Amino acid sequence: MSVDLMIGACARAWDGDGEVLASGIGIVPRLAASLAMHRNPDLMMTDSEAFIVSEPVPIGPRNGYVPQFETWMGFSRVFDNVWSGKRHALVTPTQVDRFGQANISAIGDYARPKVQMLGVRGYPGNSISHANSFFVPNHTTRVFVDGEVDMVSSIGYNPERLPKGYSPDDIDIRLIVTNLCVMDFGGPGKQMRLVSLHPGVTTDQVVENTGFDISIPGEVPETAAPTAEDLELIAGFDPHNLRTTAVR
Amino acid sequence: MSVDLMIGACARAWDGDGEVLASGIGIVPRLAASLAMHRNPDLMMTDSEAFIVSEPVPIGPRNGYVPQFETWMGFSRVFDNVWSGKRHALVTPTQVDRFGQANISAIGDYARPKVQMLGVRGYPGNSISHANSFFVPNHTTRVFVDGEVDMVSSIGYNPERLPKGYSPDDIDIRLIVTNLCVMDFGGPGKQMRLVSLHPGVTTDQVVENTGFDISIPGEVPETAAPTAEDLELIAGFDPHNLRTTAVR
Amino acid sequence: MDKTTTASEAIGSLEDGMTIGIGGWGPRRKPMALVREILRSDIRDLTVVSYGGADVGMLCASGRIRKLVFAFVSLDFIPLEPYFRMARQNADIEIMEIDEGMLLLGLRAAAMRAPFIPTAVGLGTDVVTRNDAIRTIESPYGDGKEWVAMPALTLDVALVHVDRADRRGVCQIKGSDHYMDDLYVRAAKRAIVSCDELVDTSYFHDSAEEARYVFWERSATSAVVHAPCGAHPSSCNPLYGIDVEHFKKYAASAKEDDGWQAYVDEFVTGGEARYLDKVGGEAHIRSLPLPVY
Amino acid sequence: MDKTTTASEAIGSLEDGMTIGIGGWGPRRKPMALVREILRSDIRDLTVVSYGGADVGMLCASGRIRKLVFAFVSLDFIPLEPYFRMARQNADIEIMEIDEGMLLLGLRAAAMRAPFIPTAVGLGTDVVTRNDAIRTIESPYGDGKEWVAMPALTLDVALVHVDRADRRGVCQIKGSDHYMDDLYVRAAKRAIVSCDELVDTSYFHDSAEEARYVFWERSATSAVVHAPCGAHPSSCNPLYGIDVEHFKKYAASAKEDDGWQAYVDEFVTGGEARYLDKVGGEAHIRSLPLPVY
Repeated sequence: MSVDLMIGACARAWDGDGEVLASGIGIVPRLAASLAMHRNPDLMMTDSEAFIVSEPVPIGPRNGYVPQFETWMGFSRVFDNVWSGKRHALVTPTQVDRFGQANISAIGDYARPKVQMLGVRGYPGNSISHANSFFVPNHTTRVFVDGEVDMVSSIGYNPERLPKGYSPDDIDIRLIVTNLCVMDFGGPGKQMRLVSLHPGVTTDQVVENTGFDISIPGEVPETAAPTAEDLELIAGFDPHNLRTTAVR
Repeated sequence: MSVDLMIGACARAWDGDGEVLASGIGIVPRLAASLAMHRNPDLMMTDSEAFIVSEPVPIGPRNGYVPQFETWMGFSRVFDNVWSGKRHALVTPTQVDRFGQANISAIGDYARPKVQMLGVRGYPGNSISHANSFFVPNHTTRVFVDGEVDMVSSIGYNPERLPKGYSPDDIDIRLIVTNLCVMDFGGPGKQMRLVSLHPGVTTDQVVENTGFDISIPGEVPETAAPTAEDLELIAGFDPHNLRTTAVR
Repeated sequence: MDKTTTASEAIGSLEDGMTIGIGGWGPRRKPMALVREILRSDIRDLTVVSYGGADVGMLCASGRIRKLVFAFVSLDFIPLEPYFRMARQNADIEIMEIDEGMLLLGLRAAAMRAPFIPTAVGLGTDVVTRNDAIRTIESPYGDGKEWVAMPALTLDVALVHVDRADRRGVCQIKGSDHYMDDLYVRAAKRAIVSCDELVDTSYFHDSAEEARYVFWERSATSAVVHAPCGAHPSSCNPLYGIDVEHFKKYAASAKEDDGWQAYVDEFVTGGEARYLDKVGGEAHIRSLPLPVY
Repeated sequence: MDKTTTASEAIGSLEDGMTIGIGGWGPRRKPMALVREILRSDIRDLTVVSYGGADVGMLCASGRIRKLVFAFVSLDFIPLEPYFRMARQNADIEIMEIDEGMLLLGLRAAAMRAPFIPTAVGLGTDVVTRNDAIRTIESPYGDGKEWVAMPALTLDVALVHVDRADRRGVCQIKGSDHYMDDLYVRAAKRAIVSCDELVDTSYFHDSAEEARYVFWERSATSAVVHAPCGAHPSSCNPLYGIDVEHFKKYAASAKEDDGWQAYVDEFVTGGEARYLDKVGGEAHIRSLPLPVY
């Protein structure tokens, strides 16, 4: 699937977000955030290190480009932003279940994992505090698992895990963009729902590669292709063409 | 009473303190802290604004003197130091009772004070966190009151107010230097105790001007006079001679 | 997003009964232009949270405060704030008197969306016994101690004054201390910021050092009011110092019959341009020497 | 007070079973010279608190860790830390896996001498269900919600690496981020600081700006170890970047039989001077380009 199509689809995660920090973790999410910020300059981005910048920083070697610093935001201050709710992160989990619960910690038995990954990172705090979207470059039943993910790193819409005093509306999982389609949680009772199919992809392909039932509307549109302007912008944000190697 | 004698006596509050922030609030306490830091350069002082300095800053107009900044410590960071316990403050409360409880908040009925003063400031946190000493420029029964102070701004050795899980040894009120004498809490059961009398002052004078019983040892020495070196140092820390007007 | 607005529009958005946090410290970098705008409005019944100076005094004098959350109110070189003192001694206001560090914790709790922060601060003092609203708790980890549960001080609105800001709400404080202003802003649902200088965003691009003096992200700024000398008579280090003479005049007014009304007539009525004129003009204010502590 | 000492003396003061916090973040400004000194010692059964990188990996590889408190362990450009991964997959270590912000709160609670800080973070996730040691509580202010009581992470010792320090423990970090190093230092009973440069106190007097990059008062520093390039192979921005080649070699060693022993023999054994020589010398390290993120 064209990486630019996915970047364009991911960028729409921030549509209507107003003034929040757009955090895109990884090459595709970051390029998507850059595109979104170009469309909505109220969005905020960082230099992926310690400063909020006034315009997206192109990825890869800078070749003389100087980031337009406007606000220091080292890691100790990141959480002030996270907990304020004024952030929307697009992340790439290893597993996602029907509740939107995600896992980047460990696969298999938690006491003795088959595969130890990064650890939960900021997923618990992100998911209880602000909007989150997921980018899944390999839409398979190994990612979209039956049952629960092996280690619930971020809260989703699982009623059995809903904390006391919370309603499902307090959780805000926005968009899931994969190499096959775009989904959200607009199905009945926050069920995962097919929003659009990438060009050439069928509903059956999505169903086969998803480990649980999703809501499928009668009419599923095709994911909009990026415009010529989008393509030019994406190329500008990725002058070294790193995105082509980012997705298998 | 000679202000320099009181400064010299106050300075000894920090004897043996090692490496703590010496906070002297007011002219006499600050000059005392300066003298103490000269003797023990492990002590720390601030510029009374937002920086820790490597040597005491003379009081009053600077006339070209530049404070030797070494560490930023704005108010938001002050409390990190306070709560670490590595501080010893010398303050000037309006009332002190036999438990060492002090008041700078209000005199009279708390709901409708006869005299509203500053408010408790940092007294509650100081007194539960680190060593504290008092400077009392006017030793009278209006300061050293019978019963409890009108508004207990700092914790003392009052057993009825001792928090659950605390022992009196968790509270550390060191020295009280007045215009008449030096006292501490070395009497039986943390009773206030006369340590030394300033030249020309009698025990009776102290007793008459104190609203409660204090412990009086058989032999009460005279408060040591500042040495010639002390006097020179004090004069250096107070180039504009502000201390002479600081004490009535 | 252009967040610039006028002081009167910004203050016009406040409502009776709101909880307002006021940045600065004593007579230092107080958002006095915004406070004066409150005096010119008919807003009342405020709960005010402040490391207090003349901001609190003036709001007391004009009867706007229902409840004050404070650790001190002082003008530093005039230790006792005269109008605050009067309000307390006349029992005109409710109070929640707490330790300076507890106030920080209350703001920090609100900023991090926590209901309270446990602390030893306040134990054994009248801060606990005089404040029914402050509870003590035990730790779930069983240390056998009691702890003060300092409640979150969630603000409807924060008012702060900064050296400079751009139209999008990037705010810079170059003085030696930003006090707890970042916590006020983060603890608030809305933050109204007055600034001495309104600058282009490119101001902050000169070097990464400039961005170090920006203490919150612009999404936390709701409105920007360009108010040159807007901290006067408090200081705005390094731009100008405290106006000692003005504070003396202000304090003296409290000793006169109808002294407050006379102060209002002379300085508050008629808007901020008249105020700056009455107190000697911007050039005069910018020449006020920085305080030495 | 002259706090300078050698790495071996400083690490010699550690005891089996201690709780050790390690500053830095992933492959950034880690006190690796101090970590290598632990590898050269016989200390074991450590509880390690870290935003983990190769510090955690090496301590796992050499069997020093009984329990790890972490949110992630990663080398960034090599996302999965090989020896940490091995230790987990072999169930060699106990863990307390928490959110990055919870780790900050645990350090902050310890720094402010609070037993815990309540937070919503962790609710609904396995961070709560998998950690018996983390309790949920209700607020005494009755908001009808449950809250995670993140316990204080009180450290016996903190290990951090800074750009420069004086002999009295005034420590400066000029890089774009000091991470949580100040919280590690404040959360610890003792803080051992390694520094790239040992400077005279007068270094900090050049301007007040220099003191802005000092993040804790010297009383919080217990020992100063002069360790040029002591963060290698992690970065010490702005002095030097990550040693990508070295990390690749380190990560590759995990795929070999006895790869860890070979790494130890080549780089750890024989002291730090030999180490610097083996990895190309100080001049080479200082020429490593700063990472671009």
